[in-house]
Amino acid sequence: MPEAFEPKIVAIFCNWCTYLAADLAGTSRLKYPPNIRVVRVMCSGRVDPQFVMDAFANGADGVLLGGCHPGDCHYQEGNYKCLRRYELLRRLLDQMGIEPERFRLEWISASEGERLRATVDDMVAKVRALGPLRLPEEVKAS
Amino acid sequence: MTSFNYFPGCSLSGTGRAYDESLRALFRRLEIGLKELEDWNCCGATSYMSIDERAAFVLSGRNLGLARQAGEDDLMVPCAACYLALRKTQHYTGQYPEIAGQVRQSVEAAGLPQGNGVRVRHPIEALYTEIGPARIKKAVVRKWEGGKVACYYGCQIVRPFGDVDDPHYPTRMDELLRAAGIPTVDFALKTKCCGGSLTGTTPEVGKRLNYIILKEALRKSAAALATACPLCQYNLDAYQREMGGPGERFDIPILYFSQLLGWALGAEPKELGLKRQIAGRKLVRQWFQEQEVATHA
Amino acid sequence: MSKPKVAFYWCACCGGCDEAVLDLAEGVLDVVEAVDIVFWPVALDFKESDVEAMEDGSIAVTFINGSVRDSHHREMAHLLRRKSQTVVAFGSCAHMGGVPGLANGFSLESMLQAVYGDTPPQPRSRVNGHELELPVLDAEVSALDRVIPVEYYIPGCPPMPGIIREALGQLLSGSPPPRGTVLAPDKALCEECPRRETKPERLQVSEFKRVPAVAADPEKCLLAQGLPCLGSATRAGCNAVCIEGNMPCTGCFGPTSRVRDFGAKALSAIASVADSNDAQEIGRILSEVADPLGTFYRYSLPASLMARSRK
Amino acid sequence: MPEGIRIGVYTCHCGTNIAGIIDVKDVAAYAATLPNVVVSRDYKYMCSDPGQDLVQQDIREHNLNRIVVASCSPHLHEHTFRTAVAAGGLNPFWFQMVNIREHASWVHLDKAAATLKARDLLRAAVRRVALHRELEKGRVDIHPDVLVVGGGIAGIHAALTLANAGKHVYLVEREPSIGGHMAKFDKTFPTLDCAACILTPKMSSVRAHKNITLWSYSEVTQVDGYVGNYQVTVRRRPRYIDENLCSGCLECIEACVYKEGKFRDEFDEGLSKRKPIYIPFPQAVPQVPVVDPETCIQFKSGKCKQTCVAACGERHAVNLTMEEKTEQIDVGTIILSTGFKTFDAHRAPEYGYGRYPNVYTALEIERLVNASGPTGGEVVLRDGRRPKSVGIIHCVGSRDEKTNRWCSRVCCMYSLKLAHLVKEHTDAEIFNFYIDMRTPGKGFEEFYQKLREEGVHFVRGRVAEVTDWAFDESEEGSLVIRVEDTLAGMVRRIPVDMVVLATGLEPQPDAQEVRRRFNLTCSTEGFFLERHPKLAPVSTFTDGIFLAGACQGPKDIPDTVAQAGAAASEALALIDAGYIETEPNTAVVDEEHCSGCSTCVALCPYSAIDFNTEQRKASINQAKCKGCGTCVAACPSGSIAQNLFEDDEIFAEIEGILTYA
Repeated sequence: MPEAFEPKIVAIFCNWCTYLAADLAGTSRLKYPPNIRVVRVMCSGRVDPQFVMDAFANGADGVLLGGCHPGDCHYQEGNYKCLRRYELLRRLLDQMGIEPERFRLEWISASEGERLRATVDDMVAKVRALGPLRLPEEVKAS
Repeated sequence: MTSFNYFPGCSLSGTGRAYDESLRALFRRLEIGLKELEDWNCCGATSYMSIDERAAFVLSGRNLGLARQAGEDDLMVPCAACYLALRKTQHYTGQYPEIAGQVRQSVEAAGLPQGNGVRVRHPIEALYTEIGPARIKKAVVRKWEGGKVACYYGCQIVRPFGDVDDPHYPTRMDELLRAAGIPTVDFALKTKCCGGSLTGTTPEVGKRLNYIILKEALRKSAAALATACPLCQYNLDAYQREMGGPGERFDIPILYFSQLLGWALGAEPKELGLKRQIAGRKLVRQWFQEQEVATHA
Repeated sequence: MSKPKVAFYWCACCGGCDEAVLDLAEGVLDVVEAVDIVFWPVALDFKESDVEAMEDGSIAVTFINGSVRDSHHREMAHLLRRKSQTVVAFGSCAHMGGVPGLANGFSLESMLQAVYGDTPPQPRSRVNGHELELPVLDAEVSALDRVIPVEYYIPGCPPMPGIIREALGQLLSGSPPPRGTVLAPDKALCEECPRRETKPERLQVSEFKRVPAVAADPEKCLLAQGLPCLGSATRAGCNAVCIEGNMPCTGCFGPTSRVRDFGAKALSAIASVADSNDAQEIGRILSEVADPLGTFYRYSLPASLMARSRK
Repeated sequence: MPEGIRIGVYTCHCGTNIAGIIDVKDVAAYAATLPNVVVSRDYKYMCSDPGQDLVQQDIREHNLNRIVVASCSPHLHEHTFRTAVAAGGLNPFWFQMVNIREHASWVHLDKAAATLKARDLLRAAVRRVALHRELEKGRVDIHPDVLVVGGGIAGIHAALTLANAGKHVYLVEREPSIGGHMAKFDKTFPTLDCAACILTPKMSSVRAHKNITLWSYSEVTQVDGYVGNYQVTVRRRPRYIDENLCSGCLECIEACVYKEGKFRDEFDEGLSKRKPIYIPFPQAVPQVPVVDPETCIQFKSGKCKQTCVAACGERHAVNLTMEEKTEQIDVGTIILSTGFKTFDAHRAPEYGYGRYPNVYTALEIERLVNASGPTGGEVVLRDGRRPKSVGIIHCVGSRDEKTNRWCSRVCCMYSLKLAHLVKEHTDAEIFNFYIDMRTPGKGFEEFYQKLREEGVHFVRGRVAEVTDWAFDESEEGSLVIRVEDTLAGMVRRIPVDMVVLATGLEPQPDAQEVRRRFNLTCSTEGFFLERHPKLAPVSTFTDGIFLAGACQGPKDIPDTVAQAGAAASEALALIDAGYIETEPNTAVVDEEHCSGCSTCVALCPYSAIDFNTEQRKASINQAKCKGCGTCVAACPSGSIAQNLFEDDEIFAEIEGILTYA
C-alpha cells in the first residue's frame, strides 16, 4: 500500500443520545480520529439493516451504530428494537466474513462525550488493524 | 467460591510465617481451599521496585501469568507488599503500552499467558465480599475473652492501587473481627506509616513512627493490634522494647487478623503460629487457651 | 404476419424453471400457437450455432433461467442479449442468483476443495483422442442483470404457471410494463396468505422454532407459531403454495420494489418481532433462527447489496 | 432523482471555529462541482442576518430549490436555517444541514483529513437534499394547565408566577410540606436575610392562591402523552389527617400518647425528636399534621388509645384509616423543580462524620443556628458545651476524585455565612479550610472580605483528616484537623471543638427514575440535562418539560428563583401561543401496498398504528406518531416511509459519504 490505510467508518447515531454525545465531544474539544462520518436518524430503532449492508457494500470499513442506553430511549424502546436487529445482523455479517470489530452497536448517552471519543478511538484502531474491507470491484461499481 | 489460587510470597515463609499458618487454618475452617501457586517467584517488591521497576514488573508479570495458567480468575495475595507489587504491575501494564509490551515479551518467552485479567485479592477484601461478616458471625465457635483490638491496616493494601476498602478510613477488618465477637476500637492511626524499612535504615525515625502507633492504640485502650501485613507486624512487634521513652515499656501483642479470626472460628491455637509472637506473649497465652469448641446444632 | 420469435435458455439451474414452462400444461399449446420458439435446449434441438446465425435483435423475447456461474453462461447471456429485443430473467436464479447463489457465502477455492478435494476438474483434457475444454468457473455466482441488461423479471423458484401466463400476456400485449418490472404483484405474500385472518394484530414471538422440530398447526399463521416465515417480506404471486403445504415462506419471489436488499429487510422483520427488551433474552430468542445467511438470502445473495461473503 | 433540482450550498467559517481547521474555500469550491449544485459559497457566519440574507437572495436570483448549509450542529441552528429557507420562499424542509463544527473542526487536528471529511459530509447532504419532499409541520394544541413537580423555592416561585398569570397549576410535593431546603435555613448569604421571613409569605401565597392546587405528600408516578397533552398520574400518600377538615390547631399533636418526641425529626436533620403525629416545622404549608405509620402505635399494634382522634373531636379530621389516592390530571406543560440532596458525609470517612459526635454537616449547623431549631438557636456541642473553636471544611463531596468531581457552587458562600453566624452565636475561633474560595456573585466577595475582618481564619488546603489522635496533652479531647496549609507551606494540626463539613450538592437519589418517568436526559453527574447550556438552559429535550433550580445543577437561591421564573415564562409562552408546531418526520403507511402483515403494530411504543382488521391494512395516526421510525425499519415490504428520513434519503446520505471523489 502506498499510503497507510485509513478506514472509513459510517456511524448511524440517534438524534437524542449519541448524536448529542458527538456534539458534546465537539463542544468539549475532545479529539478523535477523523475516520468517522455520522448519519443522523431520529432513533436507533430507525436503523434498517439494509443501511448497514449498503454502507459495507459501498466501501465502508466499519459501521458504528449509536443509541441511548437501555431504558433511556427518547422514544421509550426504539433502542431495544435496534438491539434485536443487531443481534441477528451481527451473526449474518459474521457469516459474510465481516469481522465483529467492523460492526458495533454502542449505547452512548448525550452526556457521554468522552465515551464517544473512546469508542471512536477504539473502533478506528481496531478496524485499522484489520485493514480494508475488500469487496469485489463490481459491487463498488454498481 | 470454593478455593483460591494463593500467592504466599517470601515474607510468609520467613518472618511472617504465622500469617501464612493462620490464614491456611482460617480458610480450612471456612472450607475454602488455598491452592498455592506452583513455582511462584519473587513478587518484585522492595529493592527491585526501587532499582529497576521494569524487572519488578516482569517478575510480577510472571506470577500473574502463572495464575492465569492455573486457570482461576482470582489470586489471593496476603502480603501487603506482594499485593501492591502485583496490583501496580497490572496498573502500569494497563496504562502504558511500552511497559505492557516488555512484560508481555518476557512472559511469553517463559511460555506463559498474560495475567492482566487476573483479579489480585487481599484476604480481607475476599473475606468481606465473598464470605461477609454475617456468615463469619454464624461460623463463630469460640467466645473471645481477650482485650479490645486496634485494627491496623497499614498503607499498602488500601492505596494507591488496592481495592480492599476506603483508602483513608478502612473498616472491613474491624467489621470482620467484630462479627467474630472480637471488640475493636476506633483507631485514628489505622493507615499511618509503620516505618516500613526505615526501622532498618534509619531506626530512630522508624521506631518513632512505631511508637506513635502503639501509644495511640493504648490511649484508645486497645490490648492488642491486628495487622494485615508481615512488615507492619514485624516492625510493631520486634522493636517494642527499644521504643519506649524513659519509664515507658510496651508489651502489646501484635497479631494477624487471621490469627484472631481463625481462633474464633475454631482453629487450634497451635495451627495459628502464635508461638512466633515476640511481644505480649503472656497475654497471647492467656487469650488463646485451648477452649472447648462449641458445636453448632 | 409472422409470429414473434421466442427463445428459452438455461444457465446454472436445476431444470425446474423449464419444467415450470411445461407446467402450463395445455396452456403451453397456446404459447406455441402464439409464438415461434427458435431456441430451447431442454425441448428443441437447436444449436448455439443456429443462434449465432440469427440476425441481431431478431428474437422478440428470450427467457433465461439459472444464475450465471461460468464463462459459458456469460457467453450465452451476451449472445442471447445481442440477438434479443427483450430479455426476461426467469425464475429466482436469474432474478436474484437463486439457491446456487448461496455459493457466494464461500470462496471458490474452499468450495472446489470441499467438492473435489485434491483433484479439481482440469480445464483441458484429452479423452479418446479429443481435446476437451471445460468452461471456467466465475469467482462468484451472479444474477443475470449483473452480467447483461435485463428488461423484466419473472420471480419464483420456480415461477408459478399463473405468473408465467400473466407475464407472457403482458409482454406480448401492445403495452408492455415499464422496463425493470418484476412481473408479479408488488405486495407482500401476507396479502394473499390463506392464514392471514389468524395472524395476531400484535405480532410478537418469544420462541423461534425450526421447521423439522415442530408439527405446525395447519391453520394458523406460521410466524405467529414461531416459524420464521418470510412471507411478510416476500413478493406475492405464488398463491402461497408453501404455506398451503404447511411450510413457511422462504422468499423465492424476492422483495417488493421498495426494498433493496431482501435478506437484510427480511432479517429486520423477523428480528423485530422477537418479544424481549433484554439483551440476553433477545440473543436467546434469536439464536433459534439458524443460519441467518442461508435463511434470509436463500435465493438472493448474489443480488444483495453485498453480493457475496468476504470469506 | 427528481428533475430540475437546483441546490445552493453554504459553508460557514464560524469565525475561526470551522475555518481554523477546515479549508472552507476548498470545501465550497468542491461543492460547486457536485451534481445539481448551482451556487456554492463560503461565509464568515452563516447564522448571522447577512448570512441568512445571502441564502434568501440566492434563492431568488438563482432560482434555487434546495439548500445545504455546512456549519454547526443541527441541534443549534437547524431551526434558524429552516426559517431562513422558508423566508426565501421555499419549503423549510428543502434543507439539509451538515455538521462540520461539532463533528469535524472541533474534534480533529489534522486539517487535511478534516477538510476531506467535510467534503464527504457535504457530498452526502447534496445527494440527500435532492430527494427532500415538500412537508408541512404539524400542530398540537397546548392544554393551559401546568404541573410543577417539587415544592422548594424553585417550584414555589414557578407555580406562583404561572398562577399570577392566570394559569392553573398543580404543585406536587413529596414531603408533608412545601419549602424544601430553604425552609431549613436560618439566614441566606450574602445579605443575611432571614430565610423564613422571605420564604414563608411565598408559601402562604401558594396555599391561598386560587389557581394553585397543592398536593403535598404526593408523587408523580406516571407521565404519558406529549407536549401540550400530558396525562399525569399522581399518587397521594395518606397523611391520616384530612386536609379539608383540619383547622391547623395542632391539638392532635399535643394529645398524642407520646408526651415527648421520640423519633428522629427529619426536618431538624435528626438533631431533635418528634412524635408519630407531627408537623414538620411551624410554618409548614399545608398547616396540617401528618401521621407516620412507621412509628405510630395504632399502625404498629392497633392498640393505641387514639388520643389524637379524640382531641380532634367533632371535626373528625384525624382519620387513621385513610387510604392512598391516585389522581389523574391533564396538563400541557411540566416544570421539574425536584431539587437536590446533600452529600452523605459518611462517604468521606476521613472526616469522621458519624464516628466523632462533634463532627457536623453544614445542614445540621443550619438547624442549630436557627432560632426555631432544636436548640432554639444555641450553637452547642452534643454534650451541651459551647464550642470555643470551630473548623469548617469546604468541598466535602465536591471537587473530589473519590466522590463527586463537580464544584457545588454554594458551599464557599454558605460556609462563610455559617462562619459568621456561629461566630456571632458563640464567639468561637473559626477556621475555614478551603481549596479555592469561590465568591463570584453579587456582594459575595465583599462578604468574604467582611468575614476576614471579623477575624475568621482562612487556611488554604484540602484537609487530610479529622482525628481524635492527640499528639500531646494539649490536643486531648479535641478534634484535630490535619491539613497542608499551602500558603504557609507546612502541614498543620489544628485542634478544634467542633467540625463542620460543607457537604456538596448531589442529584436526588431517585433522579434516574424521575428522568425516565419524564423522558429526560441526565448529564454525567446525574443532574437533569438542559437542552442547550447557553441558549436553552431551562428547556429539555422533551418538548413542554422545563427545569428549574438545583435539579439541573447546583445553584444558589437567586439563581434558582431566576431559573424558576424563566421556566415559568417558557411554559407561559407555549400556553399563550395555544399550540406548538411539531416536526413533520412522522411515519406514513403506503396503504395500497401494505400487505397487512402486522409486523409494525406491536413495535410502536405510542400505539399510533391502527390495524384495520377488515381490510387488513395498517395506518398511522399522525397525531400520535412521534417519528422514531422503528416501524419503518421493520416494515418487511417497505410500505412505511418516514418523512424526512425516507429510505432513499438515508441511502443517498450513506452512499454520498462513501463515494470516492
